[in-house]
Amino acid sequence: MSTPADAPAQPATPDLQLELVSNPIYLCAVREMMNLSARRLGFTDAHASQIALAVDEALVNVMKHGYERRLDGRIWLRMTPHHALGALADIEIVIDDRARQVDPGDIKGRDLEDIRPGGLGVHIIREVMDEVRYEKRDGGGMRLTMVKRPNSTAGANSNITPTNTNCSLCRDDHARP
Amino acid sequence: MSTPADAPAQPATPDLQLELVSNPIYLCAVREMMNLSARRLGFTDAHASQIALAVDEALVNVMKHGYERRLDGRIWLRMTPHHALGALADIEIVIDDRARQVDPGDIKGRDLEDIRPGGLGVHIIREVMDEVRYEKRDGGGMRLTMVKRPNSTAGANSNITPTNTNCSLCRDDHARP
Amino acid sequence: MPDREPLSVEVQDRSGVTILIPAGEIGYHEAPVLQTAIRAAYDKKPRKLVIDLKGVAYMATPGLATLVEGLQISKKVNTPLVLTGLTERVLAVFEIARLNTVFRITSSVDEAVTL
Amino acid sequence: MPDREPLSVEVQDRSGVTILIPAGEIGYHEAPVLQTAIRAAYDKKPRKLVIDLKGVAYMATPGLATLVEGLQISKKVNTPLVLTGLTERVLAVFEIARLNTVFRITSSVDEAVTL
Ligand SMILES: Nc1ncnc2c1ncn2[C@@H]1O[C@H](COP(=O)(O)OP(=O)(O)O)[C@@H](O)[C@H]1O
Ligand SMILES: Nc1ncnc2c1ncn2[C@@H]1O[C@H](COP(=O)(O)OP(=O)(O)O)[C@@H](O)[C@H]1O
Repeated sequence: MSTPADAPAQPATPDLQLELVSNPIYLCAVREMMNLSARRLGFTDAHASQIALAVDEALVNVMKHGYERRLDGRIWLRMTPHHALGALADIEIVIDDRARQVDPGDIKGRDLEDIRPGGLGVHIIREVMDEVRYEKRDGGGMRLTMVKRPNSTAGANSNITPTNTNCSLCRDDHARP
Repeated sequence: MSTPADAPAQPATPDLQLELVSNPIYLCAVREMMNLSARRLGFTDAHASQIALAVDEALVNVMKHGYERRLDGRIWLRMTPHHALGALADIEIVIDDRARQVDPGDIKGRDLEDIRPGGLGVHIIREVMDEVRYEKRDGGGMRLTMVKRPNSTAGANSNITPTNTNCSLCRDDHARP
Repeated sequence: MPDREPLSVEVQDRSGVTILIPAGEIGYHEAPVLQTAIRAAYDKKPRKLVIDLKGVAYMATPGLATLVEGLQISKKVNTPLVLTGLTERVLAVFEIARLNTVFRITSSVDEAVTL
Repeated sequence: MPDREPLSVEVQDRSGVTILIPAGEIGYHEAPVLQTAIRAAYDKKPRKLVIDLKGVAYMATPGLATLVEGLQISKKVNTPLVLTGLTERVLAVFEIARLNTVFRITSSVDEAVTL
């Protein structure tokens, strides 16, 4: 299982690969799976919640915008933790669909000043994850790749209220009652 | 998506298909995914807990006995709900591995009278699920197929204590604090 | 087996002030239950609407969108909307969306009712 | 980032009686933490060992196996082992395994300590 240091980097096999139907009844199951997996990998409870939130928002977008609320689309989610020097280096999450292709530049939230329902999911994803990349898949459909590192400060400083330099999503409370 | 009544029965595509590495750190994530999925499909909290328990025990057995505690084996889990007349008829869960093949007849728990650690997982699985079938896969490895129905009484009558005709795993409390 | 609601919303009344107390997670699948409860509450023309989020362990943007819609109704019918009971993690989601300054948020239900 | 224990076990002492209070889920991954706690407790030769399971929301057979091992030690060193705080769902797993009559199980910690 160890690779010589000079070997070409092999893409690691994901620890979890999930194919799910585009039915929102499964969203809570998947976000909780991500939450608990991230915790057991060594993320703080706060970071694990952020990862679960980003995955949830991304899946909702595929269901709403990609499959336009059809309940029979398929979504693929892959989760790969990377380790370096025996410690967790990051977690990579890839979400693929076979839905409508859109220009990655068109995937953006609303102006935050323009208060109205919606247009917030992409902001959240970009805020809480360290890397976020949308792309068109060769065979059709979209791919979203997200990376989160255990020492991440993404989502940690909200520039919203000057008095609040630490976003509470990053504090380590136990959100579940 | 509707099928004419006289069409040959097609095996339904699973709603969830998970491939996971044989690492016990993911067990809690997977059992919670199963628990929440089953609840959202309409199972009672008690039945959903039983389903999660059976999946957990089955995965542990694959990790312990199938892959003999190796952390790099692969396990496949498929979950298919079946509906009839617009209502949930059952949930089918299939767990595949590419591990050691054993004779299905050899997969059995210890005599319950012979009190010692271990030998209980298969009893639990058989007790809480309505159908349980082990088989050798053609290409190698084992397959476990489990079925649970929403009106299930499996696990509901423990013949242990004469005064206790209703197993508490079937009462609908909320176990999570 | 009838489908259970994926979110429960308790409704209380305190001398004309309606208090909604959702319990559970509020994502895309659950938000419509809250939306229905908010609309039904406004239909009864309360003096004020308080939403107590103490029992909400998880909030994603569909929940925020539902609350923003509530705020829009609140302005249209001139009935104050006050939020309370936000856990740190729920508040964080408001902060990222810059909605923490848009809503009236109090630290207690009493304050929300009387203010 | 050091790995956190997947289960926490609080240890209390009441005049020679050791009380273990595990909190979390006890499956295959978590059971070794309880096993270590039980063995460490017996090593200190208490008058009695009480395991309060009130904080255990989930118990699978690796947890049962660990408790059965505890019972075996208990008999070997002649130190009573008493379980308490079992939720209905945890009790159910004992029942299926027919272990509910094998262990001494009380409905309160006080009873477990004094009996
Ligand atoms: N998976 C996706 N496929 C296609 N378009 C998407 C996808 N995700 C996001 N978008 C686009 O980005 C926009 C912003 O998304 P978001 O911030 O989540 O807000 P909302 O979903 O409320 O519109 C969407 O309106 C949509 O046009
Ligand atoms: N997936 C599996 N692959 C191979 N053998 C298995 C598998 N599951 C169960 N077994 C066999 O069945 C026996 C009983 O399993 P179980 O009741 O879970 O108790 P335990 O795991 O404590 O031995 C095991 O000891 C093993 O021999």
